[in-house]
Amino acid sequence: MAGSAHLRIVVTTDDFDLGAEASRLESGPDTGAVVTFTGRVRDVSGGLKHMEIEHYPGMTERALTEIAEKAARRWSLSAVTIIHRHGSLAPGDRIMMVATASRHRNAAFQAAEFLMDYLKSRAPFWKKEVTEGSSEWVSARDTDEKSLTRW
Amino acid sequence: MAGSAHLRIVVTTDDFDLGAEASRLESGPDTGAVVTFTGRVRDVSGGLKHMEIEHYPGMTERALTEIAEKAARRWSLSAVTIIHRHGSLAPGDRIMMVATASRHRNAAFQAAEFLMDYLKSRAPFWKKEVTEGSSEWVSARDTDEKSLTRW
Amino acid sequence: MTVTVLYFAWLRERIGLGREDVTTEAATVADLVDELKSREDRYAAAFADMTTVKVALDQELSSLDASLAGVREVAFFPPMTGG
Amino acid sequence: MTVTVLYFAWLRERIGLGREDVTTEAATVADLVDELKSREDRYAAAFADMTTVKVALDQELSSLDASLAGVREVAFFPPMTGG
Repeated sequence: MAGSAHLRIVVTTDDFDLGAEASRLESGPDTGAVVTFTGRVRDVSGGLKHMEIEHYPGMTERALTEIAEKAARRWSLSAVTIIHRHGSLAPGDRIMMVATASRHRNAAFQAAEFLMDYLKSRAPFWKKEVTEGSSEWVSARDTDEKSLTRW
Repeated sequence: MAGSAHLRIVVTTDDFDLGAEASRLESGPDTGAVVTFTGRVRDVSGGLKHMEIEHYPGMTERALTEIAEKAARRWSLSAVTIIHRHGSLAPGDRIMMVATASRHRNAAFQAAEFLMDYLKSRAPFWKKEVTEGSSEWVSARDTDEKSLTRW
Repeated sequence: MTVTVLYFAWLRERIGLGREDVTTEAATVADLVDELKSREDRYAAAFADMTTVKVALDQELSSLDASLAGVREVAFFPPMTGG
Repeated sequence: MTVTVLYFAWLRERIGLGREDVTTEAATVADLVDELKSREDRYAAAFADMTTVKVALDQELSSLDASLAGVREVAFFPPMTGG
């Protein structure tokens, strides 16, 4: 069980409002700490036209919910939010965010890092970088899988 | 030197807009990760009327700037924001925030935790909890000083 | 039995489709992969290096040696790159 | 020499003021504390347990044994509780 944590999982093509999302977690007298992480499309080598994000509808929502529940069992959290976009995104666009709320800062920070580590190698998303005249699927990094071992 | 990181230090009695503050850090093609931490007034024992936050004008701004520069020397950051309120705050009010922007998530997370750890025991703020009929200065926790040793 | 087979990312592109129903007697995921590879070159090409292919059974991550008994949906995809 | 002395939080409350100019020949912070304590009970009470008092010289954290030479602003306060 995930205790009394409020979980919010959103998979969408739309952009999100970080301030509004963070405000949702700022409720109740006992939430002292809110941590957010936002990931954006980087144009690493220059010339990126857009990024296409494919996902596995159905499994994506299940995987994200499982990851959020896992975090809520492990730390004392009042709320967990995971939002991940798919479709076609431009350089600089927001890709995804996680947010965690807790009494104390350490739980909120650790849970947010945990969510990111699991999300990177357990949630079925695939990124493709499209440049002028070519496109390439982003390779998974070994370090992403390895970063799970710390939890 | 703090490299090319953009530092924003604000000490104010006013509330802040987390979404707008985070948006300031989302600039440039190479910022892939933005982490924010927001601290709020908790009503731990019930009956809190308000929290008064005193600070040392002049030294506060210096200390926060030094802490931000220290983080920007240690990690590759495109921007660091620290906002801390003083004056009289109600339960649930935002007290402060830090935000960090970097290429990768690990640098952004670590720098944000570093800022919080240093800010807790190196920035001249003092909190007083005011309840019906009494008031008490918040005691510093030994763990706050100890948490600096990890950096 | 008939299972729905899904392909994502470059597996989808190499095979040329994202979803198909497959009638098979394969006992394990590995058996199903062998059967698909023997069908057409595009499958053989997509499944040439199975160290870069992950599998989910009914939307849960699984492995090549897993049984297909009772499974309705099999998905093949490269390592995930979300976040 | 004359230094500006600042008090914060419960030190300010116990001493009953936040700021004063002090003319002193004290060589170190500890000497200045002793001088203040000998002045009036409220200072003696405020500085009774120096393990709970921190000091900044010209807005930089310092220590009791630090020299006051050239210093213009001395601040006394409890451990910080921001964040």
